[in-house]
Amino acid sequence: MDLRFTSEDEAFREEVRAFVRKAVPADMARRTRQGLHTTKEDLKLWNRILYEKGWAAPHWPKEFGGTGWSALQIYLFEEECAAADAPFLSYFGLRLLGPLLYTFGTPEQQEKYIEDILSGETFWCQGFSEPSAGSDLAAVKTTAVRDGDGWVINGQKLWTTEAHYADKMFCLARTDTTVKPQKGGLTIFLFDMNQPGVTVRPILTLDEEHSVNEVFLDNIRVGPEDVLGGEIGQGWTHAKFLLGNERVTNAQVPRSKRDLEILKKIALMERDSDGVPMLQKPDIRQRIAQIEIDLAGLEWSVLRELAQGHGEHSAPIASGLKIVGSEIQQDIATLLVDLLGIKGLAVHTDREQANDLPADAPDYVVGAAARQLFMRAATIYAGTSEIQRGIIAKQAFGL
Amino acid sequence: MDLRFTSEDEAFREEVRAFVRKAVPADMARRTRQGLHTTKEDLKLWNRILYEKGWAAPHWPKEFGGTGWSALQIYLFEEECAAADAPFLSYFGLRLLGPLLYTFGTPEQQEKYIEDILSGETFWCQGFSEPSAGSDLAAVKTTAVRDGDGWVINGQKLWTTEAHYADKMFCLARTDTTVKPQKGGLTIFLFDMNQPGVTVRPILTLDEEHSVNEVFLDNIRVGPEDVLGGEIGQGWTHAKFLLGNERVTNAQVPRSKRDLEILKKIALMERDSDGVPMLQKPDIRQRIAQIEIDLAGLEWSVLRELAQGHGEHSAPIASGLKIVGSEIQQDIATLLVDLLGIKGLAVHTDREQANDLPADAPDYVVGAAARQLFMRAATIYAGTSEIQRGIIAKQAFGL
Amino acid sequence: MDFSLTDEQKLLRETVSRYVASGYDFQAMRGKPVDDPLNVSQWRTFAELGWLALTVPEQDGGLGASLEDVALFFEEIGRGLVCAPLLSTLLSAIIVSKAAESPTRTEALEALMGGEKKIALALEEAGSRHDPAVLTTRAAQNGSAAITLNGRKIVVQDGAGADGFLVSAQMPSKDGKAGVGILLVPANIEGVEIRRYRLIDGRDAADIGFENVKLASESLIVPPAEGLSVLQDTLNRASILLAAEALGAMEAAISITADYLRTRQQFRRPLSDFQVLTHRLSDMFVKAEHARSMVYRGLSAMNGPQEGRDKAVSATMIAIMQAGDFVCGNAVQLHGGVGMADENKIGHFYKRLRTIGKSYGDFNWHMDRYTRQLTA
Amino acid sequence: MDFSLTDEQKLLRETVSRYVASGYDFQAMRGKPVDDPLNVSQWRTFAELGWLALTVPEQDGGLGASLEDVALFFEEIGRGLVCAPLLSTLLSAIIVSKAAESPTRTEALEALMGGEKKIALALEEAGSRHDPAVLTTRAAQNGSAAITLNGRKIVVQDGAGADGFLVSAQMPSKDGKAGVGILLVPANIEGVEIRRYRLIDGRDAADIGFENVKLASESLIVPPAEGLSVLQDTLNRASILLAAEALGAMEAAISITADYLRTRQQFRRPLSDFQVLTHRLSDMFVKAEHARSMVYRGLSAMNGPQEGRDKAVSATMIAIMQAGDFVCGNAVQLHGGVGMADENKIGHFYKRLRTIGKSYGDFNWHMDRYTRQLTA
Repeated sequence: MDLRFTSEDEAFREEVRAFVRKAVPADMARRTRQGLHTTKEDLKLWNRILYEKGWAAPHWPKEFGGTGWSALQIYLFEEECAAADAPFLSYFGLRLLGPLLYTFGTPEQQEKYIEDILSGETFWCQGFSEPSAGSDLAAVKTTAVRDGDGWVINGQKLWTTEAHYADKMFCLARTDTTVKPQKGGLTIFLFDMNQPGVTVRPILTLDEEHSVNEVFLDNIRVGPEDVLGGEIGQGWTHAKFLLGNERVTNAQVPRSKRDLEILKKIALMERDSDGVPMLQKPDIRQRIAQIEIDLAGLEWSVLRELAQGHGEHSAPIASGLKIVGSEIQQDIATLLVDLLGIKGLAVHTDREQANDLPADAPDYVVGAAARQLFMRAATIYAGTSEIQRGIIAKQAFGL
Repeated sequence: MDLRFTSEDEAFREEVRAFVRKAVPADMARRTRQGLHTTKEDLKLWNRILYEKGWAAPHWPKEFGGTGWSALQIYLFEEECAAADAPFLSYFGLRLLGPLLYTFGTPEQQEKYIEDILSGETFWCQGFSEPSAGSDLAAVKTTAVRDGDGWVINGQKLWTTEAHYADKMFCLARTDTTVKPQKGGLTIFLFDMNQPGVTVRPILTLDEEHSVNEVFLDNIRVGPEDVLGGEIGQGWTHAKFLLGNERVTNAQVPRSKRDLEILKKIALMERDSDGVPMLQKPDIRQRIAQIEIDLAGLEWSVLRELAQGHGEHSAPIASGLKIVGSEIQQDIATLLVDLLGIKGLAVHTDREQANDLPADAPDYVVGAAARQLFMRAATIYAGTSEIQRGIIAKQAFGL
Repeated sequence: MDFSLTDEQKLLRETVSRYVASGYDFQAMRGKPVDDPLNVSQWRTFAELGWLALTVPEQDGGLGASLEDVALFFEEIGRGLVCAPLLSTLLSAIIVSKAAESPTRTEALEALMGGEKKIALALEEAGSRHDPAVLTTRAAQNGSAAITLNGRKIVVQDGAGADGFLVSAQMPSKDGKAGVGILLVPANIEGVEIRRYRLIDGRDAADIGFENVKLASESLIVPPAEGLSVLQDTLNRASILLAAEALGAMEAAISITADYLRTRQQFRRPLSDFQVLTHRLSDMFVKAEHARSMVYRGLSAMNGPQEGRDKAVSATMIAIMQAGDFVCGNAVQLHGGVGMADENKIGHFYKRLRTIGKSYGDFNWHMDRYTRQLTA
Repeated sequence: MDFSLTDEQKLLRETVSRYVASGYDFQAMRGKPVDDPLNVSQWRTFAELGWLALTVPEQDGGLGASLEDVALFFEEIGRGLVCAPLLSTLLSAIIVSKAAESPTRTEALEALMGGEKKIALALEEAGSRHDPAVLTTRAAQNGSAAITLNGRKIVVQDGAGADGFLVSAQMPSKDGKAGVGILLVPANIEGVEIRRYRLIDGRDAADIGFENVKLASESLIVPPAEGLSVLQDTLNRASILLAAEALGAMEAAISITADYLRTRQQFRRPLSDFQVLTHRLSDMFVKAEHARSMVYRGLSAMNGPQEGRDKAVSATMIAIMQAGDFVCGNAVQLHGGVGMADENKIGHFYKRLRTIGKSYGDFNWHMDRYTRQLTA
């Protein structure tokens, strides 16, 4: 038992910090701090910068472009990125499809797709959720019907994040309606978003921002080379593979640490009617303390998971991280808006000029209200808190 | 709509107050303030005092010894009793069996039992819960088997409050195992506790106090005159009749108001290490404020129910009152112990001399820790909070 | 004590619920500029229904409704998620009616009642944080001559489309003491600069600068000796009415969520088969009942002695905000992804509650006010 | 970073879990006076197992275990709900070992290790509220002559059966500055008055009065110049060890509750069929994981720079108390009436957690200490 980072780890952190702080463009950093959804341009640019450094996907195996860092080092890297207000890279290629491809993809698929994911040349979206398949992926209704040596896909996907940025989709579809979805009835297909038959309808979320979409798939033709892994019926296995990993990432500790740091600075600038900085008010101090303590525990829970090495995440612990991490994100976003007083009522729309904000509002007001509203989704997306509790009851207690 | 007490009500309150404040003996008042379970002597004495005034059961119909007061007046009476540190009268005769008797009892049963309940001459206990029938009364296993013109009762009752005070039990038993309990399989019998075959085993609760018991019933013979209402198979109906009423009473607003008043006085006397009264500390003030506000809402919810008149309680609202009322009792009891610092760690046993308490501990420390521990039961007894939420979902939403 | 509604109260509520039921479309109305034909016609209807006259005294041709009546009205407005500058208008009428008789007063009340003009309350400033006594806007007057106004107000709700503002300003009273006057300032006169924007609940607001704005002495609606107490009373009324609106919104959100649980299928069962979801709904019910009781209690206190009002109103608002966060937050949660779509109505209850929680006093402000008055 | 246990650590934990498994009976032990044969024999076993030597330095014949080791030990003690004055003893050894070489020091350490004597910490006073610097007990010394002690300590945990006390007292240091000395005071000497009582978790405590108690100068274990920093360090260690004990208790309570849900039938189904109950259990699991992480974090801080320790330890204790209330409170709740019976073990986890939450710093104290050190 050694409950400290090694000096090698600390040296590593310094190295990463030195690079990252210089590498993030100032205007990109400002946009990240404002808490709005990252623009496609920022995603592409930051991805390219990291790619050129060889750091776009540290968590990947080295042979596919990863860095060979330990899980703890990857965590330190993510923390430094967050501390430097770098945006998160697009999730769907680097976090979801990439690992699927290098684990299950055919050599041709790996050859064709992986490098472009790594470089940010190709953006992907995840076609899993549907109108009647939210928490319950087994209820997917999108069909892929055999047609010659290929398939024809029809259906409707919902809550598709970044579908409007994406060049391609990896799409879960029913390939066999005679067997259970869990028993070989589902398959993941890879195809272009930019083709006739794919229609993307923006869905604004409560923040009035555009990050998710409805995607209509109308007679999309795919060939045998577009079947993930080359074998029909593996969709359920592939989908499950993604889940644990997603939940650990969803703890979002580095981002929340940075957000809380910013929040405290704002609490020093905002004042009550007596001119006292909000940070000096006992109730505000106690709320901040509570969040700090909750976040500290979450961070050490993540460290405990990571210290065990790659990919061996315990399902109930990962679910717990997701529950707590999402609540902390909500708490921070809400407290920030509370600190802003009535200025926190203004919705933004224009992130560069924020000309629809109160005239006296400082820079940090820009995305605050919007982010608070969007963060309601944190306990919903990637498995609701209720779903996570069910996983814990089942996996930890067999209930 | 008139959201104030009438001047008649206010005058009534003054009248009650004048009597009650004088009528409660000082040592009884002190014991009530200390928060321990009421002694049998205090129960008997206070019952007798109210009986002689004609106020022992204001909620009963006038013809059976009630007062004819409105529901709001009864509430004011209870508030004044609590404010004067009067103990609650024994629940089982006056609140439960009494109403059962005057509603369903045979004329002979009414004649035989009601006056003695009113005067506190006879104490009753409620034989409903059993080892495997806690929340689920339909699972009652105690049997009453026909024997001549009577029945022989065998079984085991659990959590029987005041069984050790009680002269008699009203006891729920299976009289017909061939039909569902809800469809005529259950009957309530009335019998003496003081007879061979009745064994009372004390169960100490977390407070190390004796208020509940296990009762073993071994071949208890009862006659046809001991069947509540004279008719076999009405047990489920009778049990249901008690539920709504119990939940409204369980809001415990008058008692909690008084407890909070006492708590604030204590918060003024207890000091932190800088000598600042706890009542001046911002976090304590906020906790007290929160309880006050929760309790104010609960009080007005009770008033809304009562203003609608006798006995027409809405099931979901009554369940809500029980949930909130029990949590407030817990909050007050816990905050009080928090205020006491480490003095709040001492268990009491001797309520008169408290010679097992810290030497410097003031009078108000006596029952504090014990009450906090016992109050954990508030969200369990008389239907757990989980059971109440189920009732709300069903009754308010049909879910 | 009597919680039942009078026939008049029932009727008043019915005019609202009937209006909402007869095709009121929240999604069509939110974010619409005030001069949009839909808004213009809606406002005309409100005037015809008598809603805009509710708080105008009877002797001025209004309905002189009691605070209870108006609260019941706002409960229905909340239930229907009606998005309109009703609160500003009804509060403005209360303030204006306190002015001494003058053509300005008469015109303003007529215009408010008739729906021809809208007046918004310009009270908050960058440093005020809901405290009406903390302000830097100043009005200067030489004897009974014209008044000169300088200062800046922020987040004036419904301010983007208002024709005039009731502006609080520091000004000495006649005996020379410091005071806060309330001035009626037309939106379109020289020196008034309006910066318009939207709030999260789909309504509008404005920051308003006043630079050497010249006003007739009649514009002084409430003199500096009385301004602060009028403002404090107005803020308490505003809070209670918002609380009532919040209550209606919560109850609507609960009802919509219950329907959703009954119909939405997941894992081949309706959501209502999942005990954690139905029990959550039960807790929402309990919180809303608490909120309702606290609205009644607040109303009762507003009819009681002056000294108890501030504390009671803050208690009501604290309860409303906590219940609102729980009820409307969970309404979104139980809707899952669907609840996050701005095109679905349910999220807008949440946004409205969030807005109410920052209007005329936020949680910290009310909790501070309450705990300051806590006594043993 | 490495969270895995060394072989020695595993072994240490196993000695505890094996002891508990081999017939340790909480119900038989709680509330037993210290001179009860059961207690005497248990304590002898603890000495034989080496537990009482854990915190005695190796050069003094002890095991010199690290804080991590001792925390892991207490985690198992908590899991087994072992009711014994272990913490007082192990903390006393730490303090005594700081004394300069002397027969008193040697004898005390030997007696502690051997289980022949128990020493309790007499630090709290009526007005101290956990602050070791706030005390009225005074020690006076003329040069190097005998010391006279006067004062009163309250709620000295494990004090009823202790043979001696480590008493904090105001006394001037050699250069005349005010300081806090720590004195070793035998229980049975003149002027020591002990009032014994029980605590809610079945352990004992005492209030102790000192009236002109005469002590040899060797009794001054920690001189006034160092006393306060030793006490602060001791309190941090105490908190971390209690946190570890609480963690073990929580995990045991969760495991027992999970078993209960599996077996207890209501409405003709096992309780585990009710989703609200299993999800509650999941939340308990999440809280306990949080608690575990905070124990590790606190331990890590105690190995880090001095200035970060207080804040980190308070963070740990805040997390522990919140998790403990939730976990052990709900363990009782999910047991229903059964959980309320004192004869059932589950409620005693709750009582132990309540006690831990008031030992060496309660919630308010830790939250105050934490928020005082909050920085932007």
